[in-house]
Amino acid sequence: MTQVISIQPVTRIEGHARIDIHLDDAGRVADARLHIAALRGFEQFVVGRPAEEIPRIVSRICGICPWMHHLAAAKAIDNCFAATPPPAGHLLRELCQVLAHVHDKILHFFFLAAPDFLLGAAGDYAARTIMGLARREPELAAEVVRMRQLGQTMLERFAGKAIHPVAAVVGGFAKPMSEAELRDLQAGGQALLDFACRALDYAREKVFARFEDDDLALGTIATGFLGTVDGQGNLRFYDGVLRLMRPDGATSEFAAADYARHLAERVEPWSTAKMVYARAWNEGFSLDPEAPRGVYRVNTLARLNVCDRIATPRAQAELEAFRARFGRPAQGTLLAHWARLIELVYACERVLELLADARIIDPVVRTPAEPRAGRGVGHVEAPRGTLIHDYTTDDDGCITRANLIVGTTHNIAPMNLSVRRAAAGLVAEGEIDAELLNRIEMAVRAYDP
Amino acid sequence: MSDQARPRLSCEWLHACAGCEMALLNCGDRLLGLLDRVSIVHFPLLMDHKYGDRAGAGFDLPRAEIGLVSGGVASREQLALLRTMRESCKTLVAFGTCATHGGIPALRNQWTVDQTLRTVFPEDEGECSSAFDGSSFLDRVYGIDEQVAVDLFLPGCPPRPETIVGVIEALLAGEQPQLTEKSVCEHCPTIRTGKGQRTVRRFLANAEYDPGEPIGSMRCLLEQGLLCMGPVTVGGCGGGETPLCIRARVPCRGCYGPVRRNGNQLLDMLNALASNGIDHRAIVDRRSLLRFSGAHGLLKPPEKRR
Amino acid sequence: MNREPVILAFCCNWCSYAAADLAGISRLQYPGSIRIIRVMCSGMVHPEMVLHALNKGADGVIVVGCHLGECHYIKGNEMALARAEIIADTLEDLGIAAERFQLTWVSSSEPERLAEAFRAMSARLCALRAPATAEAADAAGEEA
Amino acid sequence: MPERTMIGAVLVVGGGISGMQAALDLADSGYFVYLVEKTGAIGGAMPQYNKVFPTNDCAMCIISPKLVECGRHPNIRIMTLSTVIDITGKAGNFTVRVLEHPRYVDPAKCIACGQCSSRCPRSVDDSFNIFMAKRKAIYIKYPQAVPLKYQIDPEACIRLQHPEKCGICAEICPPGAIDFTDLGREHDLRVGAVIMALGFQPFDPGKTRAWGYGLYPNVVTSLQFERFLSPGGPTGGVLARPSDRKPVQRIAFLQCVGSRDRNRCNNEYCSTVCCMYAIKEALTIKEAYPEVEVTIFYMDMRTPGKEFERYYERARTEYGVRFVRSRIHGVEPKGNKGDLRLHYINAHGKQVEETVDLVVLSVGLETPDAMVRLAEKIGIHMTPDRFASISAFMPVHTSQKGIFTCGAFNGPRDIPQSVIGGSAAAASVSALLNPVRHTQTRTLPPPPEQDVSRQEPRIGVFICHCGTNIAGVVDVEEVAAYAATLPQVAHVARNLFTCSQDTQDLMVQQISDKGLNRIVVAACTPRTHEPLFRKTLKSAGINEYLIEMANIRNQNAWVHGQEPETATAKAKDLVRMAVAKVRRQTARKPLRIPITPSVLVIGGGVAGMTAALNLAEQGYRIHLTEKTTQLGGNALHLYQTWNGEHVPRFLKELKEAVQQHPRIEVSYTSTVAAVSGHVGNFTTLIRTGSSRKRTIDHGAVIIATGAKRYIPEEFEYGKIPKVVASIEFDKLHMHNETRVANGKSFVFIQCVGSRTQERPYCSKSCCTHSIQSAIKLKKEAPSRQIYILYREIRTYGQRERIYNQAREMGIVFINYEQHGPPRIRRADSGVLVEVWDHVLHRPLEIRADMVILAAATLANPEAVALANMFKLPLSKDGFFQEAHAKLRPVEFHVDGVFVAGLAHYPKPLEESISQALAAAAKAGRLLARKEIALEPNIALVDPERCDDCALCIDVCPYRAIKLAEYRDSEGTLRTTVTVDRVLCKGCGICQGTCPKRGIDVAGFTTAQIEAQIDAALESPAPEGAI
Repeated sequence: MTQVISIQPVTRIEGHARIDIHLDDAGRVADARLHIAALRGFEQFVVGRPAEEIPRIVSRICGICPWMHHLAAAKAIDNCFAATPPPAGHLLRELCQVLAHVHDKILHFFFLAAPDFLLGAAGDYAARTIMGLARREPELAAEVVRMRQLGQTMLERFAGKAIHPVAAVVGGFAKPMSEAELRDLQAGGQALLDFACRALDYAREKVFARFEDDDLALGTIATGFLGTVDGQGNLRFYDGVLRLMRPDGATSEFAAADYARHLAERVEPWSTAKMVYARAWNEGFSLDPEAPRGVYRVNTLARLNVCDRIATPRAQAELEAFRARFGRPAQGTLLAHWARLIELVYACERVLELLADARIIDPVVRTPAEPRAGRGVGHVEAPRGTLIHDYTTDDDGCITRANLIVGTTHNIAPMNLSVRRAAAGLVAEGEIDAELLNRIEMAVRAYDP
Repeated sequence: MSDQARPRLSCEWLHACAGCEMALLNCGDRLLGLLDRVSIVHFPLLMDHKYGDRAGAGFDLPRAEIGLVSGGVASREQLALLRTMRESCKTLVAFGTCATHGGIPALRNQWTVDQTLRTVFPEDEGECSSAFDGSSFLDRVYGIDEQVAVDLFLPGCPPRPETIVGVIEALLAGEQPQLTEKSVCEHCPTIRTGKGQRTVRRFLANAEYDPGEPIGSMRCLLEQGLLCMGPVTVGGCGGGETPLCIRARVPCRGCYGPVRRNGNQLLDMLNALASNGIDHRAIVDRRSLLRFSGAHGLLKPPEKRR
Repeated sequence: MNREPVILAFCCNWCSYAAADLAGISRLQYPGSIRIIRVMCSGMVHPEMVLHALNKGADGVIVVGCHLGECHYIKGNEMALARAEIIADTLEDLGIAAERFQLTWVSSSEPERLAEAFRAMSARLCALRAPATAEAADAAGEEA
Repeated sequence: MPERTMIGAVLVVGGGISGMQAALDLADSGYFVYLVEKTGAIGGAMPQYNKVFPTNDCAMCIISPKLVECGRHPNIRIMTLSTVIDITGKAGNFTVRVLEHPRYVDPAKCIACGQCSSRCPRSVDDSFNIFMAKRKAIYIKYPQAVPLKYQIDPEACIRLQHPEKCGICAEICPPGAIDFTDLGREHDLRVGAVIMALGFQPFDPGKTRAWGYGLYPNVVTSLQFERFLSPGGPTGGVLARPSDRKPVQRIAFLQCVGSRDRNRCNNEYCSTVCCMYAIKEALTIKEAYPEVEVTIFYMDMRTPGKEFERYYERARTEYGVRFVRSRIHGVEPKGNKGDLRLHYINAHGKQVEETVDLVVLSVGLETPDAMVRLAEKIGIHMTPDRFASISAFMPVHTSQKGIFTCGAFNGPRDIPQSVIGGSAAAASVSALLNPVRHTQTRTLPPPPEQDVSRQEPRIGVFICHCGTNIAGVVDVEEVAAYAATLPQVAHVARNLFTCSQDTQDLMVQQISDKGLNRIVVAACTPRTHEPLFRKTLKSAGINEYLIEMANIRNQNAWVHGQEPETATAKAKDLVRMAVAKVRRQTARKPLRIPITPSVLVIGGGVAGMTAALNLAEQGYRIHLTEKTTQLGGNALHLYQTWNGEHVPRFLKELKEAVQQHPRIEVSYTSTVAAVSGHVGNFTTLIRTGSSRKRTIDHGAVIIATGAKRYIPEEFEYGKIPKVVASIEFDKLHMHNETRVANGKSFVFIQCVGSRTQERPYCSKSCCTHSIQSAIKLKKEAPSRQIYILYREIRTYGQRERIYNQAREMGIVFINYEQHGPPRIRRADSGVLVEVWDHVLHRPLEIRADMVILAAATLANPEAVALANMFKLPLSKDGFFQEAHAKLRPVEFHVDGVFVAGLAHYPKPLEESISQALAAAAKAGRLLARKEIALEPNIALVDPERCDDCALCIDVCPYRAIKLAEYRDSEGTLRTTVTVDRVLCKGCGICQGTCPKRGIDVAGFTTAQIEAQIDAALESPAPEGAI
């Protein structure tokens, strides 16, 4: 008979998850699984709602990245109603999105992940927290907290709500940006960029420089990747084409609207969450740790792997350094943290870039829309990966069908592999302690589910 | 002050989205100050305190003076977790609108669990078959006060960061936190005349206002014919300033729940419209007026006529 | 339990309450489980009161005002009429049989009309039996 | 008369409803009143009645508040057991000698505990119950008597007859109020005017043996029958044969007993009220005992009053009361079981015999000899019918200046006419004594009000038996016991009649004794009685709004009479609900605002002009609007009154008086365009001519917009020139136009357009009018053939005299009720009228030179617009609907608005004039108050909850809710919802709208309504079979 060891809840991640480690009689890892069990039912209860209300409803899928769902939905509904937002509408939406990325990345790296590296994976769990960090490095903690707050406040001051936003509307944006707001945001954006660079330097020195091989090996697997790029292959968060990269680096591109031809969803009998795999590879789907099939990853590392370059100087420089050391694609699971901070720099640079675009203060921010029957797919790159919203409306412009693929859904398959891999690598003769279990969780945290 | 000496704070999330927790983290310096005065003993988002090894069967949670619970109750596991929180916490705070009124997830209450499962995991897609067995879910999404005694209701989706810290600080000081009982309109600066449009239109085009002018010069959105839930929604989102959605020039959708805690946003709003001769039948999808307060039996699957 | 359905009647001071008085003077008979609550105008009755009554176990609620155009307060009964629609809508949403609520007009000189409305509603509710709502019961059942 | 010698006090002789009304109007208008009543208590005849027509109200219940009002009014001194011996002096300054007979009970001491009566050994027949019950020698007239003081009947009292005997009462009387040595005393009262409301007595059929009254026990008078039906009567409201107490199967009402009769008595006149009260009594029986056969034998069914015809219809069609047109000349016993036999001639001329168990004699009204003597003594002329002789133009003025009359003393009339007369007399007095208004009156400062806001509620519950009205069905003891168990109930009491004077005093006592600060009265309906109890609370020194009534009579005992248990259970619920509500009742202060001392009179007809002139003489500014270019209205078409007075002359004088009066402004071709404001402060927009507009501020308004005449569509009217309407005929007649002059044969057709399906009412004056014209024609040329084709001849009251005169002159009356209306054909030289002769029982063809149609009087179509502007109800027939058909005949539920004349209902000139004076009395009474207290039951904003969402603003029908701007502490401009206390009418539409209970109508707050709901649903529903 096999013994099952559970880690519940998986902590310092967004959401509820459980890890079950199955040991055989010899105490070897027979299997390890990540369970994410929550029936939210958004696909159900958006049905019948007026489509223009959807962006304000689906934001509640995630309180950490509500902007991503807000925008993906807004874009999808634009398409349902065939409403084309004016330039300022798009610029304002993207501005909000990249600002949202900023707070998210700070949160994830410093609040959730960093304690493992800076305070040590071992030792008293109570100390291995942002609070512990605050006691160890008060100034750093204080700055981290303030900068995160700054990003959020900038959003709130301009767009009303930072958490569960309301400002993106079908056809564009609810309000234009005033000169005063522009100046205010530019100042804040600069401060954020400065911090982002400092943060990356700090992490490179205090964390990444200390990555040992076993760190890099933790939960590392060989998979494909999915992300968004523009026509020139530049990294994009707000729009662009989806680029799917095979484990060997070969890539193919497709429009988000065609996602169903390239990706497929399925549910494993033992699992309560959908999984997505690359239908385009025509190899089916398998979680066999030795020979996984159809498995790809999304999220920071994936994006940096699939993009050819980043269109902002600082981030581009960091990307080059990163590639020089880890190659492309880089498979190390924990490298996601590094990639995350590079994206943080990109996000801050992009904020300033957008604010520098004269069109952003154009008072025309919204194209009035007419309800109609239609289908619309909207996608954005969320901190947690590629986010796809797919809606169908009836003649009254009310939702008849919805399909949502969130970042974490893409990653559930690879996360299971990583957990299995990590557990197998760490557990010997059933000897299990808190540090070991935490290390297994670290493999999950890297994905920022 | 040593961790042991500090009052203990325990945070748990149920059928939630982490937005409330984000709001807490958005408190900046006041958060730092708070962290010096309490000792957090349980907080899945931020620290590695586990439930204990008997997965699902039972939970062992540390005792705490203050417990924050966000999210409604939708599964048996969440229910058990909630009860354990209740037992282990001296003062239990319903944290956010999901906890107080079910929040957006309670929209699910318009359907049965089976209907929802069938939609989310369609049978027709051959490869899709859920490992869910419906029995692990409650028949509907409940506000936590429907299941355990709640000491304080802190609504909001999410609650305003300053308010959250304020409430915790007040509780630490042994005071009764002061939360507004007035509606969103209380601090809405828009111009109201008491005479408005005779119908409500969908929000497909922006409200009328002069972007150059301050919000105080904009006509009340309801009077502009936009369905604004302000009058029937408890205020606080703007913290004494302009309500947040109004800042974005969009109508309130009621995310703080009813202005009277056991009120009915749908009924009150329709009544307000009907009384003012506004054609309430013009509202598409009436029941989404309860989109934030569908717990407490207000949203139900459509009844078969007797 | 074999009992007459409990009906709360909101009667406006000027027409229906006067009619109820006249019903007495004329010795008209109607079911003894009617409880009249005097209001100044049918337009004074907040829909919430109707719901409250049904939630508290009333089998039915009837709001009685002056005939349209005869409101002592010009348009109070039109208000009541507009609200009656939304009350019906809401009852449906709450899964409460629409028959449990009724709005009707009675002038101060129509006691028979009032008594008949009472009798008719009582009979209608007998057909329904079960109390209007069992919210508390639901929740309790869930806990058990 | 020089003003300094005028006296601002008035003597009212007669404490019946008419005298009471006069006294109340005068006392409130600034005059001190001596109300002299010959019996031991005021109330007159009304307290003896069971119900009143056509409203079927319980008589005691509607009169009780007036009794109490008189009893407690600081400016009314009631002098009972008193009679006027002599009146000297002249208008403005009379000296009246009043003899007060001994009561032998000191009113100051008597607490009406009733022990004396219970112990008194001597029983005598009770005149209040018309000798069908006993009372003691020491007694009160009736349970609700005012003043409620015992009196000794000297003829019956053993002690007073035999000084050494008995005297138990004196021994046991707790306060020692009995005084056998009491002597009558005389008072000399100095007053400026006198009102004679001497009333009537029922005809005593015992004078003749014709109907077997006094011979056969089962022959009773209608008044006795009232007592039988009355819950407080000898049988407790149960109908049984006097002879054997067996249930009654068949009842016969004989009409016109002591009326329209010159053989058995000398009462030529019609007593006016008998037809209606007979129908009322018949209805009452049918409601209680549907199986009983009721037949009314009548000569003409005289139901000319407002809503009377419908009442008659209902009795006939809905209740199956049988009406037989035939005069019964005798009643004989049948067998020895007490059954009675009647003979009569039916519609087909056949002799018919019928057997019944009970005969009710509908006895008429007559003036008591003593009153006639008094009238003669003080020089009031009387008519041959022994009623005060009055001019139709001055219907309350006697031949003696300064002495006025009203009520049945002016001729037989019903309650509304008596009430109107009382007010009319008051108006005339007010006009006469205006210079000395407020000189004799005193205003009692209300007792200081204690603040109960911070007191724990201590609720007193007073449960009324209402005689047997409630206690007969509801187990009041059980209810009382239950009430005592309710939280915060500190005191529970039961009363036979909670509204009676003594109970009021008792309540005041107990409120202070038990320290009560909230009151629940479980009795009848707040709509009629709450004002009374508020006054009581006031005089007890607690705020008048801390009361709630539980309606356990109208809405419980009376509607669940068949189910005592259910009614008792429901009574408990109603009391519990009231307690729950009163607990949340808060003290309120009426808003006092000055009254604009002027009146708008709409309509320049006789009613309008009369009211205007009287009010002007009362010292108020009047604005009179007339739609046409001249004053006069419908009276312009009238030639003479029923007793032959010349209308055009009177009209001319009236118009001049109005036009010349300095305080009256007349605007012609004017109509009301818009109205705003409220009692005491109306603002009305008048449109004059086509264009010009002006606004008028006034404290009250009198609506006298008159009526229209019906333009016949039947009887070839308009096709045959010789067929004319009566109004047109009068004109032709006046100018002796050839058609009239040469006419040899005239046919009058009655009820043209009246009493039809579409207009089921009687136009009231047509019968009299046609008969007058007929008489005039006949007088001019006795050879003329004159026919009057009618359905009923309704020459009510003393008009009967001209009916008799006409018949004696040979005018032919043909009743077409049975065989349908006559048919009209054009003939070579005239008109052929075909009708069925009801006497000869064959068709009859009359060749007429002229046919005169008595066309109906129609409501003025313009009334609708006016009614909407002032928010007044209209009757089904389009006439203005007064507040209460009996006791508030010129008022509306809307304060400050009054109605008079044809706008109210068709009526002859003198009734229009009386009603106009009555309306003037009410307006004057209102303006005399100088300031008005507005109901404080208005919407109040709760700043704790209201957040200015403004949803309540647009819903307010009175624009009373506004957004006011203010600067808050930080100086930023904010808005807040405010309610205009004057504009708000307390409808609560805002309350029904507010999503957060931010606005509530005081006295009906959401919290209170919620409390009532909760209380109502607290207990399981009463068990009851389905």
